[in-house]
Amino acid sequence: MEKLIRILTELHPDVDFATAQDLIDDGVLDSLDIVSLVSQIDSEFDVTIPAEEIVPENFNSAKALFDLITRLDEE
Amino acid sequence: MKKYLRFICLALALMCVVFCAACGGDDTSGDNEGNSEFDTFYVKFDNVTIKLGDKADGVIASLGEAQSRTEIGDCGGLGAQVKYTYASFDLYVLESKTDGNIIDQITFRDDIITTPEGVYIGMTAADAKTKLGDPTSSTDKALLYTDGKYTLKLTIEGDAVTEINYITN
Amino acid sequence: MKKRIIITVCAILAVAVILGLLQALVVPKYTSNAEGLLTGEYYAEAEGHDVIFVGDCEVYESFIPAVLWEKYGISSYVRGNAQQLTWQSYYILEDTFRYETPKAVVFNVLALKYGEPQKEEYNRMTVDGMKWSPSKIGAISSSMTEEESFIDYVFPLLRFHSRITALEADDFKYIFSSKKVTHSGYLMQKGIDPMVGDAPTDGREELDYTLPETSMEYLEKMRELCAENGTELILVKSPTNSWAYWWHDEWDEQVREYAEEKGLAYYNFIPETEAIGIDYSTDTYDKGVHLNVYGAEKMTDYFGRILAENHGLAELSHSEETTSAWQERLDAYYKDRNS
Amino acid sequence: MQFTSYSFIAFLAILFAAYFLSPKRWQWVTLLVGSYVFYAFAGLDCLVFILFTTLSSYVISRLMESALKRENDYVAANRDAMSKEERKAYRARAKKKRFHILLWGLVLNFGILAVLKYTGFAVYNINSVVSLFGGKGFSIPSLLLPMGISFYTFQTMGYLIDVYRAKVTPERNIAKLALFVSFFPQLVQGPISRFGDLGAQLTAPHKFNGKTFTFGLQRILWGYFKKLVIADRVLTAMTTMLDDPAGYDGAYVLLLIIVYSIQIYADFTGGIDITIGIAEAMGIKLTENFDHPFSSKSTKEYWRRWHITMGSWFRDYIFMPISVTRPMMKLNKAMAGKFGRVAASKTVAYIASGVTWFVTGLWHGAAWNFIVWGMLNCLVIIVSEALEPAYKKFHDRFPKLTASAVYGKFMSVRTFLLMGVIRSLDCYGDVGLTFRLWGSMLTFKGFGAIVTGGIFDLGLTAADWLIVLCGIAVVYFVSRASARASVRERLYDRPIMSAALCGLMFIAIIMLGAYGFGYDASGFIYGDRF
Repeated sequence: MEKLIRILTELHPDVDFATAQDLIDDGVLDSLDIVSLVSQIDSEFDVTIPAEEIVPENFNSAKALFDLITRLDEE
Repeated sequence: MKKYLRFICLALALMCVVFCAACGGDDTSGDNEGNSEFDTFYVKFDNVTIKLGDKADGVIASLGEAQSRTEIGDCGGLGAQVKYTYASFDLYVLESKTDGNIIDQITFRDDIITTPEGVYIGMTAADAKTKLGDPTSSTDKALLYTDGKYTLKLTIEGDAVTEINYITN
Repeated sequence: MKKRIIITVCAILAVAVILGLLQALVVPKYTSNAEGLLTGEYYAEAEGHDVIFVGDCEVYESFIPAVLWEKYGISSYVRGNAQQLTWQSYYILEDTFRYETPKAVVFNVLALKYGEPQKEEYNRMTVDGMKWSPSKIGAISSSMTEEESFIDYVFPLLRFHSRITALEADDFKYIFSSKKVTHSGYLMQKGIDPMVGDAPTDGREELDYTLPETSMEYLEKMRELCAENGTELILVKSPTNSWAYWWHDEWDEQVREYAEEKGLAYYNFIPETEAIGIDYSTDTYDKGVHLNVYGAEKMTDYFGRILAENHGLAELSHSEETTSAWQERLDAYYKDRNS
Repeated sequence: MQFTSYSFIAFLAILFAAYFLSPKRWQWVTLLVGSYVFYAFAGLDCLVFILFTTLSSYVISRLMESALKRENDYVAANRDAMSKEERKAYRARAKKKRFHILLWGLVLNFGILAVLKYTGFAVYNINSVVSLFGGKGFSIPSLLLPMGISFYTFQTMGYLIDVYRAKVTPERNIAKLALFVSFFPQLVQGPISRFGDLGAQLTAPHKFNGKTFTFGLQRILWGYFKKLVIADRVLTAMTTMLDDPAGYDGAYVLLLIIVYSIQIYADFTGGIDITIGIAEAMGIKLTENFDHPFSSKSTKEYWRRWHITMGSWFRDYIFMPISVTRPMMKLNKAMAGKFGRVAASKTVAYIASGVTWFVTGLWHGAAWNFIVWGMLNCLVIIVSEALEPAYKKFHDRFPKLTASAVYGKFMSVRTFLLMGVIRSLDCYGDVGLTFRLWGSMLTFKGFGAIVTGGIFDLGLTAADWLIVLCGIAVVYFVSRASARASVRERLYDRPIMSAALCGLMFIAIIMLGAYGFGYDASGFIYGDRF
């Protein structure tokens, strides 16, 4: 989880990702950030997030993103 | 790569089918009524180009002084037909407030003026046809070359061209 | 909820009234070119005529009903328009028969040369004045050019709305009435503008000298309409002397053939210009294209004798109020002529 | 049948009556018949293509559905017999098979669009290349372009991809799917709807509701006001300037950019208002396509407010999928080693957005100026993204200034002009010419001429300009008001005021609209290019 937070803060240093709840809806993360996030997750966690999973619910908070990564890993 | 091959040839096949359906569907090239490839409806005189349907003001200015100018108003005051008489030809212009002054008709008066293809009054009908190609339609007294909007009319008496007119249909 | 419906209905009515007012305001009043008012003026005296004239500008500039009444006691009306096309003549005639049945109808044949509508403005000037009837609907649908649509005739506001930014004083003055411009359909022209130079020997070259099918078809429909009503159709070609409206011999020939075939009288007055006494140095207001009032009086006098002698229109009896109505029209005519 | 034609108004009235009079169960059928009648007006031979798209999408969606069912049944049946890896491998294989089926649908439908819309463009380019080597090019075939093909093809392909992603259960009744594909208001210029949002609404019964019907009519009226009073009236000045770009260069280019921005805003948002109004009158909610675009402070924000449905379509179906494809991931891993994770991921994002913008430009029209338009937009977004840290430093040094309203206004005007400049590629058509004109614009040549009356001989009189300016003022005032709260909602509480305003609006359209004889029935800018 910390690794994920570290990746996120690298993208947007001024945002406290631990508590933030609606990164997408508030426009903190836009499509360019999401794409860079997905490619970093792929290289760091070796999990490819398919396009259909790129929806606001999964990216609105760090925790939701982390659950997505673990879910995709087990499936 | 192999499995994508199927898609590529399918796409090509599809393209040909759609291509014909679309082409057949709507022939927008709009070919004119006549089959003659004649399409020059203008005259060059003293290197001034006089073309049917063009604005008249510039042409009249560059043609210089006309022998006479008579203007006949349309009834209802919506416009006027103006006839400019020059040495070798008459020029008819339609004047209207809404569409401006448009060249409407050119009537040859002597054999000095010729069509761009070199047809002049007095030439034999046969020579005229060799220069202009087959007419769109013809009667015993006239040869007509038309593109649906404008017409070159050669009046024939005996086998000589006696009158030449560029007319707006 | 009911309140809301009432409000909506009132609003719709208010908008309709306002638009009706705006329509009356923006519709052209034709005070500068009177040709737009000719059709509408007929309905004020739509009864008691022996002869009805229909046709284009030549007919309402060559024949004077007042003179026809004064000299030959023939009551007539000229239902002419600027560039009235043959099918428009037919529908205006059909419209006339809904009000009265004249003994004779005179049609000026120049319009036969036009096979399709020429200008939208002419259509509007001819047809807008008609009262709403099957004849008006027929006139509109047969005259419309492609860019026009039927609804523009039903609601002229849709056609003339852009005049809102170009209104003149007359638009307000004649918002509900319209200026009277003719004497029983005759548009008086008192100007004298003699023909210049020697008389033209030929008109413009035409593409094709056969008269268009559509106009001949509607001429035939006019003949049938007159036959049904027991009215005699007389064809005339008014005198004119300009290369622009030249009456080519081929056309004259075709109309003569048609008249003989159908047993109609056809008078081409161009060759008889001297006999009528028309002199193009005094009797025209536009260099020989149309007659002015002096030319028209000679023409009407000449044609009146033909009507009386050849067409049994002599010593006609008229009702008391027709005669008194004509007395007023004669006074008005001479007052205007000599002023 | 243009939105601004009398026949469309009659068609609309009949359709509304038929829609609300038909029994609840058959309402969607009336809508389907109405849509196909509307479509037939654009030419019967176009029907072939929309029917083909509907049929192919139906077959393919059902095939994918049954493939997915087989996959889930199989996994459920042998859940315990298979290990995690085996299950994962099986799912991957099954997904690939489903992807193949999807690919059939995409190739078939995008194939038609490509052939009909881009063959001419492709042949033109081949010719120019061939003529470089002295060869004689091919004759460019004149192909029939069915109305709305770009819009209904993209909308239907979106549906197919949603079915593939199992985000949407496919429609079993082909007629209902046909309605989704051919729902007439959005055929001319969108919005591009998602099956998830629109599918159910179309076939659900809608009882006549006075409020929504009035709201719908008000929105239609508002659309016509913008379209007829502003967009079509200003069009005359635009065509004068566009007919002779050499004559109207220098400051005239700036004038054209501003006029075109106003014209396209009024024309496009007007058209969308009519479309959404029609749907709303029938109780159907379409996705909004605009959200006060000229108030956006950056290009990125602008593209979240202008033609929203197109932007989200390209983002969900092109941008995202591209960025997760294997080659992209491999590229990302390769670069991560050398340039560090952030730089690598950023390049992946930039490449993906470059491709997406290229396709967006091409979709707008089969010509180079549209492609250049797309790439320029992409360039501006990427540059402003890359300069993000620099902006942040600037903001930190002048916090008071950057927070002030004036600076906000400045940014909006800057974005408005920047977008206007790039958008002028649409109307000048030729890329080289446009760049030259942009250059001459900077010289401000002829500015004096415009101000001292030059503006009045562009085909518009002072009265016309006044009407346009008043129109813009009304639009500005209403859009500011609607930013706070729905104008129609507040008006609904004051029926007299609402009726008066609507009446006034109707009279303004009838009197001041640029329509009817003398004005050529100009279709919607987007409508022309399907």
